[in-house]
Amino acid sequence: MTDRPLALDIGLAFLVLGVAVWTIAARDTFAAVVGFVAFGLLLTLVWARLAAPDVAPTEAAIGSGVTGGLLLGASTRLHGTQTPAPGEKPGAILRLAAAALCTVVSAGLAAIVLLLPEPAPTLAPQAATNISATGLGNPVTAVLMAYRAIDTLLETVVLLLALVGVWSLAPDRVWGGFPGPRHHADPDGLLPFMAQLLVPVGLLVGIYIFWVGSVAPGGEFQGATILAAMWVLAMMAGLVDAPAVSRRWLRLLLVAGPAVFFAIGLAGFAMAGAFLAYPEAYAKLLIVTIEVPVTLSIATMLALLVAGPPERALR
Amino acid sequence: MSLALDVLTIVAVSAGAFFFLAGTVGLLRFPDALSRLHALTKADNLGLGLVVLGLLFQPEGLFAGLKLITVWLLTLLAGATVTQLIARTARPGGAQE
Amino acid sequence: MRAAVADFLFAAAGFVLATVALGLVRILRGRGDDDRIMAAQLLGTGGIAAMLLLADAMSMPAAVDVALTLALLAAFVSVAFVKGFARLGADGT
Amino acid sequence: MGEATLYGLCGAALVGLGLFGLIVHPQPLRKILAFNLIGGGVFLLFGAIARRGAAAGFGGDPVPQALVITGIVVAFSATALAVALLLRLFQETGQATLHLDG
Repeated sequence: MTDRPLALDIGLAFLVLGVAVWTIAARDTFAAVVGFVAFGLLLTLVWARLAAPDVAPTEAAIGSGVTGGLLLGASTRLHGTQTPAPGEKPGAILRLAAAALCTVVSAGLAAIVLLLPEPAPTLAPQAATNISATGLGNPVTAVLMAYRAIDTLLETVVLLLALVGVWSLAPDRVWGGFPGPRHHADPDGLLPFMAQLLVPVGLLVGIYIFWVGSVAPGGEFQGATILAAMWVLAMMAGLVDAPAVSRRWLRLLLVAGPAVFFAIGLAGFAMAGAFLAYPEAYAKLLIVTIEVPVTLSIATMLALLVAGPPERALR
Repeated sequence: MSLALDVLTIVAVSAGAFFFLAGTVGLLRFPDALSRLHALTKADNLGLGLVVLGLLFQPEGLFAGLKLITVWLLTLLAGATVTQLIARTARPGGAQE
Repeated sequence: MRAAVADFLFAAAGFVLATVALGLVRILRGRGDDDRIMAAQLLGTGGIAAMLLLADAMSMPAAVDVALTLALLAAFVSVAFVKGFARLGADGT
Repeated sequence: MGEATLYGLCGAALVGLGLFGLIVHPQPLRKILAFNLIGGGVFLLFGAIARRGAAAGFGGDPVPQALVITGIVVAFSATALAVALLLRLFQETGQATLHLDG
């Protein structure tokens, strides 16, 4: 590993910055969103270069993929409203001041990066020595599900609250109805055909990525996002309709993950003397018991966040 | 044996990289949308296909090889669909549909 | 020998990335939205190829799973692109 | 300079760039895009710190890496909520602007 990887890294860093500049500078919003999707793809490569194979698929799936799909949909819906009114454009002085401020912020952060302490502080050795107690083989999953499980529990709650927020934006007449427009299967059958091939493979890959997460890079967020993307794909191809948001089974599916997580967390008081503490003999079993419903709930939440608030009334 | 496999890897990956170059040049230089689509399809199908082929020569086990081929097939499927859908809206006469 | 192959694969990954980045010029000065979608598609394929090459060069087999994720999500985003593109077309723009 | 420092600097630049977009773009959707660029930059700073903490046979410190995974998901939730608010605003007023007199 001589100078070649570094040349690759320098090129990649400049590409990331170039695409980011384009995302900010593009005149057309749709073009800016295309730039953002490319940005996410390049960041995924950066995460691989930073030896973070758990973060890379998260960036690919959520940061670029699902966020990209969401923003693309929004940019086409808002097309034609994206030219700022004359009074809205910031003046030259404001732009200059903003540029100066942002340069200072970037320079400060750059100085911090250059002045980071040597040797670098790290929790990797502690993560390594305690990992056998969790029964897991992947340190990042161990952090998410054991050492800092409360972060992950709260994160599922954040997703749920965001979904409640999105749903509450529905107008009265479609309250509790179906999200998004109804997509009809293309009469020529090209998109449905592709979806019929892709969705089963995608579901399989999603389950695989989730399952492998206990021993190797992967895990519930990455797997859940793939499952969610496949569901939304099937909706867009017209294979299935989005469920009405007032369905009882849907709501149960959404709260199952956080509820099981919380219940096992409370049981930790009885079993091991602290919230979210696992008795060592059952740690792996308990973690898997949490992960399965959490993955299903997260997949449902992500898909419905992309689908948006209800737009069609219940009949 | 290992040397021969490495040589095969290098040859196939180089050929794949060449097709990526060809696809990009086509995308930049060809005058109309349909021939640009043709160039893009070349890069998609052959470029990634040859890279995957080259990596298959490196001994990684059956499951890893299966995953490599799945990546290629998924890309083919997505590429073919998008190409078809764009081609339908980008007729030589213009972009109206 | 192994190191030489790894070096070559690094270089190939860089080459493919540089090539498809050239295609990004198409996004920057795109003549239309279809050109932008094509360029994004090419970047997606190139990114997947680079990820596979890096997986082998860095001896990081998990990166193949990342490429698998990228391939699936690229298909998802492509469909969103085309759907949005069709909507833009329907608006008469 | 190792790749950790290089990508850390890249992250620092991204934060500034996104902040600039957030301030100067009047359109809310462009602000949401800029917000996500800032997020990407902050996550890269975490990534650089994680990479520097490589030890005990791990390629990086798993704690900041797990934080980034959590952060990406939370950033997505915020983006989805912001987009839904914006679309509702557009539905109500026929405009997608934060301009009060508009």
